[in-house]
Amino acid sequence: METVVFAVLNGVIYGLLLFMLSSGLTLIFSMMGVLNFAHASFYMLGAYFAYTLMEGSNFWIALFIAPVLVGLAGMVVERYGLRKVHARGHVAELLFTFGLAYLIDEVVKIFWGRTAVNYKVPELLDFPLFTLYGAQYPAYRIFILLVAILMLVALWYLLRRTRAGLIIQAALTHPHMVGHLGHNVPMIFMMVFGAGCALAGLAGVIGGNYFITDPAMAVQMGPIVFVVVVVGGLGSLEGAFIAAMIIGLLQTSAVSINASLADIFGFLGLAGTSEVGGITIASMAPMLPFLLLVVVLMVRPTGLMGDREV
Amino acid sequence: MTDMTTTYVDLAPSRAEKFRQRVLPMILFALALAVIPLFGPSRSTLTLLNHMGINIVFALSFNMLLGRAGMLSFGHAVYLGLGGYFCVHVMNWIAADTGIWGAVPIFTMPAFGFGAGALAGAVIGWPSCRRAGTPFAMISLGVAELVAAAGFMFDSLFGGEMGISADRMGGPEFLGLSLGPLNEVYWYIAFWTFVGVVGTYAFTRTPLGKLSEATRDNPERVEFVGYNPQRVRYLVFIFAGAFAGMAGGMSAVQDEIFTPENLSLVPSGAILIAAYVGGIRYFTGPIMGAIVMTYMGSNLSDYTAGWLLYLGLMFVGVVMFVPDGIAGVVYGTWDVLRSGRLNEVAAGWAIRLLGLALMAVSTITLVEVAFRWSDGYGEVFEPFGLELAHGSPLTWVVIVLPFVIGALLLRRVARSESEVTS
Amino acid sequence: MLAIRDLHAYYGKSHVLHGVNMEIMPGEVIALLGRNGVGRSTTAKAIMGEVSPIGSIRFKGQEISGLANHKIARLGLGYVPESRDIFPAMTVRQNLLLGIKDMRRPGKWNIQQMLDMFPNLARRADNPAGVLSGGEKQMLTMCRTLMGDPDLIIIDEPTEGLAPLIVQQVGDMIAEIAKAGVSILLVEQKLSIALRIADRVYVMGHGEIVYGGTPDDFATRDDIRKEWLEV
Amino acid sequence: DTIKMAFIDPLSGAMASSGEPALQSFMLAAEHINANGGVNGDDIEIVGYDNKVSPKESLVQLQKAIDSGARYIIQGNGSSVASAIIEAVNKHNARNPGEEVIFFNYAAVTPAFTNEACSFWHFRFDAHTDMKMNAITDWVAKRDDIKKVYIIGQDYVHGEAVAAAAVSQLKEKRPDIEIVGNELHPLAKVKDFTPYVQKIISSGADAVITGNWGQDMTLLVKAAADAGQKIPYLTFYGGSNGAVAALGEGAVDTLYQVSEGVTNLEASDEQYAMIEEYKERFPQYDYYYDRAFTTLQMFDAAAEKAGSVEPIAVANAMEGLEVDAAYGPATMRAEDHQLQQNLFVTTVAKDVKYGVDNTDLGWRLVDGGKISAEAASTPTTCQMERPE
Amino acid sequence: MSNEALQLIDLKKSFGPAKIIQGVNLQVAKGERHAIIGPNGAGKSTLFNLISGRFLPTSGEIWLNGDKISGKKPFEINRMGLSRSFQVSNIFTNMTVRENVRCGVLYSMGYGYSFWRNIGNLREVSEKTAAILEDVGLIDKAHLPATLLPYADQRTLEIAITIAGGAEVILLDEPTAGMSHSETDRAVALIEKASQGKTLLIVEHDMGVVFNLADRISVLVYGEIIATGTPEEIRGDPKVREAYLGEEVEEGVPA
Ligand SMILES: Nc1ncnc2c1ncn2[C@@H]1O[C@H](COP(=O)(O)OP(=O)(O)OP(=O)(O)O)[C@@H](O)[C@H]1O
Ligand SMILES: Nc1ncnc2c1ncn2[C@@H]1O[C@H](COP(=O)(O)OP(=O)(O)OP(=O)(O)O)[C@@H](O)[C@H]1O
Ligand SMILES: CC(C)C[C@H](N)C(=O)O
Ligand SMILES: [Mg+2]
Ligand SMILES: [Mg+2]
Repeated sequence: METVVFAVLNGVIYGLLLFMLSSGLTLIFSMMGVLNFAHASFYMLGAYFAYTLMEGSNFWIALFIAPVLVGLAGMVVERYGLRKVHARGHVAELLFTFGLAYLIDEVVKIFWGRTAVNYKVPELLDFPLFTLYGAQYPAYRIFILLVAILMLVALWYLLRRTRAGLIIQAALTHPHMVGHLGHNVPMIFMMVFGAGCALAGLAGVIGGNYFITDPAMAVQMGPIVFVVVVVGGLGSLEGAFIAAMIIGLLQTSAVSINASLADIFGFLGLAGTSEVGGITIASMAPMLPFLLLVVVLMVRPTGLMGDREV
Repeated sequence: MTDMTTTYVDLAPSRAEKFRQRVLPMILFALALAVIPLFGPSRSTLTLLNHMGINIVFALSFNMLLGRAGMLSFGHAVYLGLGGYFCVHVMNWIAADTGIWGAVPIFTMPAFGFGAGALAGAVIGWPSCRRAGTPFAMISLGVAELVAAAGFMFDSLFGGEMGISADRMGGPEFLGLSLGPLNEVYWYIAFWTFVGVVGTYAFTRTPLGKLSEATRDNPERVEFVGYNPQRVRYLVFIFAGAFAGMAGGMSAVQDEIFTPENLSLVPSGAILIAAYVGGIRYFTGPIMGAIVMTYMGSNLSDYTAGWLLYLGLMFVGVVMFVPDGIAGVVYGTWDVLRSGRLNEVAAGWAIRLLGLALMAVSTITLVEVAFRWSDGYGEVFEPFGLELAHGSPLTWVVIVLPFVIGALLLRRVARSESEVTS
Repeated sequence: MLAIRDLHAYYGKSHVLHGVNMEIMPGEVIALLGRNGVGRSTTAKAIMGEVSPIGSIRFKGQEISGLANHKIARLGLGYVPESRDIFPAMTVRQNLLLGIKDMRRPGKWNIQQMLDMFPNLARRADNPAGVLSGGEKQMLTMCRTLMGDPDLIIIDEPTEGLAPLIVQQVGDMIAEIAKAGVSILLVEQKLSIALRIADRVYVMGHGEIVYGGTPDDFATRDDIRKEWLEV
Repeated sequence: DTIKMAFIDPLSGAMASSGEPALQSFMLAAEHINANGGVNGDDIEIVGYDNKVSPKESLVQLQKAIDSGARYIIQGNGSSVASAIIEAVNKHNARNPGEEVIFFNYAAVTPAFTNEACSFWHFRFDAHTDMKMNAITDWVAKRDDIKKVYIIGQDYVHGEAVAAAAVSQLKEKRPDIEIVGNELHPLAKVKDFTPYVQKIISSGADAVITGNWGQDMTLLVKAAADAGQKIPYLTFYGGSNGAVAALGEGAVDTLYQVSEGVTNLEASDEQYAMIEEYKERFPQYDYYYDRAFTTLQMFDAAAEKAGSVEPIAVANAMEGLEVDAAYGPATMRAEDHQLQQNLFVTTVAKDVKYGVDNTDLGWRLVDGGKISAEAASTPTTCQMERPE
Repeated sequence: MSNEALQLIDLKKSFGPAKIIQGVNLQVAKGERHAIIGPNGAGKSTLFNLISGRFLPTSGEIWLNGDKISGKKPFEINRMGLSRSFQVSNIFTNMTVRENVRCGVLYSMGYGYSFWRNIGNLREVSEKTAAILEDVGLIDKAHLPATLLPYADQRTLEIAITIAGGAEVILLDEPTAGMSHSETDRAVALIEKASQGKTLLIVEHDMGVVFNLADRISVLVYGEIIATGTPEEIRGDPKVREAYLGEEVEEGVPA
């Protein structure tokens, strides 16, 4: 029982963080068709900016300023980089962001060193909220939960309920027509990219101290964010949310399971002493999301909730 | 008088032309490979050359996918890795002298890698080649992560963190090569690099090779001339896997170890960069890319801590401004030289070169100063006796001024050129 | 209002417009005629910045060639493309909403007026635009363009592929718009409509204007019709 | 002349916090030796090569190091890497007679390297897993309140060796103890240990044994602290950068480590001066790798004894050599090239001379925590092949 | 029965709720040149897409030379002897003209997915390719990349690829769209020659071409064939005049 409760609690928190990270990518990917490989790098920037801002001010200021800074960085990247390669198609865009990820990694190392920085949870939130089955539950995780839900609602509102959201959506399929109606499409794209990056930055501010802020954080989160977005389905915020949750729960609960493959498939004659039988579910946790990705793409190329092929 | 037996216009290039365009470069390439040892390369040079050979074959196999068939793979290292792993196992069987293995020369490893890579391509390609475009790219990414993760789980196959090592000095000698010292390994690598280059080139000349290009350009139309584009992609994928596996076999002998990281996204990304920087639209592009990137990857780090940053900058620069890569520049220059238009463009080129050089000066200064500042050891960047501390105004002059001038020069050339063409 | 001088345009290497000259006065309705593929749509696209124009295009005295398409639109040029490009997933009302350039400065048309003018649309106001019939889509595109308060509308083949009855309706609507003082450049093939509402007629052939005159004059020019319009 | 020594370890990425302080320790040690006249008059130069804890990358770096003239290789972070280097060095020396290189292993503790897989070219300056585990299990054996033990480690040779040693030694010394968990997690990839800690909590363990190091150590105790867990963590590398800071006061009497010495042990004034100099030079880290200093001290002594800095001569001279290290005598056993030295079980306490991680908490010897070199020693199965 | 090259039986196609093809029945005899005309959006291209396997019919059957082809993949249908062109040029843009045509030739000459032969040594393939280029008049431009061709030549290349495989049944979708008078005449001559002894199904808006070329004409309006007959019959059919040709008659009479 307690295993289940903890697995769910942790899975949900991890899932929400994944969602925060991937919502920005969903936004960019679905609005502009750009597969932003550097997305996790903007997540990293968020964490580092917050760390630096916290030295001079406090967490709450960083929580607002850092994502804005990351968003501005994203806008600059769009304006002077992406826009130039846009005409040459999605592969060029993708490669551009691929290279950008390398660059951001290196620049981060210059400014903040090659090892982890001590970016800490704010003291105000650094207390155990309640105790469950003998383990304390830190308040910060509930804070993550709240921010993520807030973000989901705000994004959903922005996309579905405002005219700006309508323009963005129309611009994806009919960029020229939207331009002829007098809307500045390049500008919109720049804003969308900036907003997406800012969301990644926000996830960085919040995730950086929950996990660890080091130059490897981008590389480690990068692929999994793609999994979330693609599995969820292109352009589908709901899909990204569901996929993030599934992956969060899947990975966390896999770690909590003590069984090995032999225990599960034992009746098929798989011996615990064989190598395959000896593999534990817990050790399979890192590969589960990718298994999910491959299976989903093969069965449903539109993703769980998407309406377009990736 | 015209030859009456020819009832059609022979469009194929003449014999002489064929020789000049196809055979001659291969002969020159073989010659170059054969001549290099005469310079008495040091051990480090030999290591570098061997890695270049491996990466040339690897990059060419990658480009069978991206450049030729338009399939962007983020997991091509999987096939090099699986081919290489298989060869490492074979080398250990040879060393153990079990069954017939004792009679197999280590020299033949790339052939085994070729087979293993093809098999891996056939198995993994079956599901993944059913999709093209971005779904294919994403699947390849997922597969790479999956295989790499599996690499850490199945110790008896992949050796876990430690990987699996082998000794290249087992089995019967072939062509008198013990493969112990590096200069003997060089001959081995040179031989197989040549085989790889000829093989991948020959592939482009086959009906399937041509069809893969057609499928890249217009998969839909291919269906209406009788081909199944999925089938075309799948077959190309198997061949790309096979040649990657061959590179794996070369690497197994050179490095004598394979670890699960060999299967991961990192080497896959590196070869993508190498091929792209070299120029994916040209057959020789990946070769140039592999040579340049291998050199930079292994030697640049000796000169500067910022080598990764330089690589990143170079890649982004190529993506943004030189989409045809190094090969594009080389061929473009060559065309101009040959057609004797050098004097027309010389001025523009000179200005452009100057602009680029100025921008490079300022970028290098910035990076070097930044890295020294970041190290915190108080070291100062001192090019040509100039003292450029991060705090000194001179430093910032050297960073800002050339950049601005260079950018202005480049813009001017770009503008005047676009006027000429319109 | 609009003055085009020596306009050229290319698709890649193929040269489509070979020096187009034309003028539109305020309040005028101009019909641009010509056979399939002579470059009428391309002219419209060049004006709107969809294909890059070479030459001079002045709108209200300002040079607009080379401007970004939203800037051209904001100067008061409306465009109804051949492909119509409604936003199918959005409702009719949302489509109209997107026609407004600046929410803070509403133009002389509002959504209610539009719906009043076209009961067909009013009935479908909250349906996704994708389910509309061809004629309704055409009306919607024109209304959407009007929401942006343009001074000149370029309409490309509004009646293409429409049933005769609807062709009639669309014709009436264009006449209505013209009455409200908006200039119109109508790219048409159907002579009946063009001649009914146009103040002046241009005929295009092989990327050039080969004739310009009033409908009455045009009616007398059998030679032009034979050479440039009939198949 | 300079004697080039190649230091091949992670200098970037998750495990750099382990590699960097070690490099700094070796550099400081080399500086001191050079300042005292060098090794037979030659200066030592330490050159760092970043291997990202990857065996394959290490071999590439090794090749580069050898090509650039290094005849001494230093490595420690990761037994998987060490194993690859041992093999590569063996091969290199066999293929290139006259250009032999020697491998100084300062931290890779898998027992095999000085047992079945021992090599003449390899010297280990850290006590190996079985030796360290002996110290830990002795301590556990004395604590009757410990009934359930959880073993967690990194999924590679080292983690496996730690688990195996813990299981077999506990069975021998305290058959009544139940091992309630024996888990391996991926090396340097886990970002959040919360699920693992929760598993430990629900297993009802009274103590945890772990061989984790680097980021894996820090994050593990961080997660334990977040969950409010307060049971002894018996570690090899509780001294990893940041671990004490993560636990804060909670580290007192919960975090234990076994090592060849800690800064708060009784020592000479020169040693205290060295500790302070280190902190001043590298404020980001604490003096931790005492064996780095021992390694170079021993090299210096061996070179002097051999009258040469040639690898084979130095290696021969090093066999059986004894030096006075900071925390007691250290002898290089000739049969297996395993350094024999005192071990200390320490825990975190408040009132100490040197705090770590910029806190006032530091490492203090537990009662009866000193294990003499003889007691720590284990027999070897090494059959060493020596060059003639 | 086997005299029918192509037979459509109650063919229907819907996209979601939109019924685009609503029960088309059509027989095209071997060797016949059959034209399909109709207003924009009537479903002509859709019909071609159904026949050539690009779309799956919602219901109904398609038979080619006595074999059922509905439900088969485009490449299977092509191998059974049916080839089509596209309304929008659909060529291999990065390859040369010669390579384009060669792609059309290869499969039919038995070099499917061959990867053990040097394409340059396939003499028959080169001959056939050259012959086709000669026929369509692109031989001088054989070594140009296809993108660099002028528009009309691209349309010609489109036809060349279509006929290259030697299919017995050829579908051409508005082959002369966008061509000038003289270009159109050349194209018509080419089509005439290429369809010699073959079955041709053609969609055209240019009535000159249609009446010139076709043995029989079908008129498609809103997804239904409202009339089929010889050019004379069609010209005289009041229904057709009303639905399609009508405007032409009206044309020239100012309102
Ligand atoms: N995107 C394009 N790429 C290449 N050529 C094009 C493109 N669009 C149009 N063309 C060609 O340019 C020429 C002019 O096209 P345009 O669309 O302006 O003709 P139009 O007079 O409007 O005829 P239509 O009745 O077809 O609308 C035609 O030959 C057409 O085929
Ligand atoms: N994939 C699709 N999804 C939805 N509707 C479609 C699709 N393809 C075609 N249609 C619709 O089917 C109708 C018929 O299109 P089709 O292209 O067959 O017309 P056509 O007769 O060839 O016209 P044209 O003479 O203009 O080429 C059009 O209304 C079109 O919008
Ligand atoms: C750096 C060390 C902690 C390495 C570890 N002891 C190992 O053997 O792998
Ligand atoms: Mg048009
Ligand atoms: Mg059509």
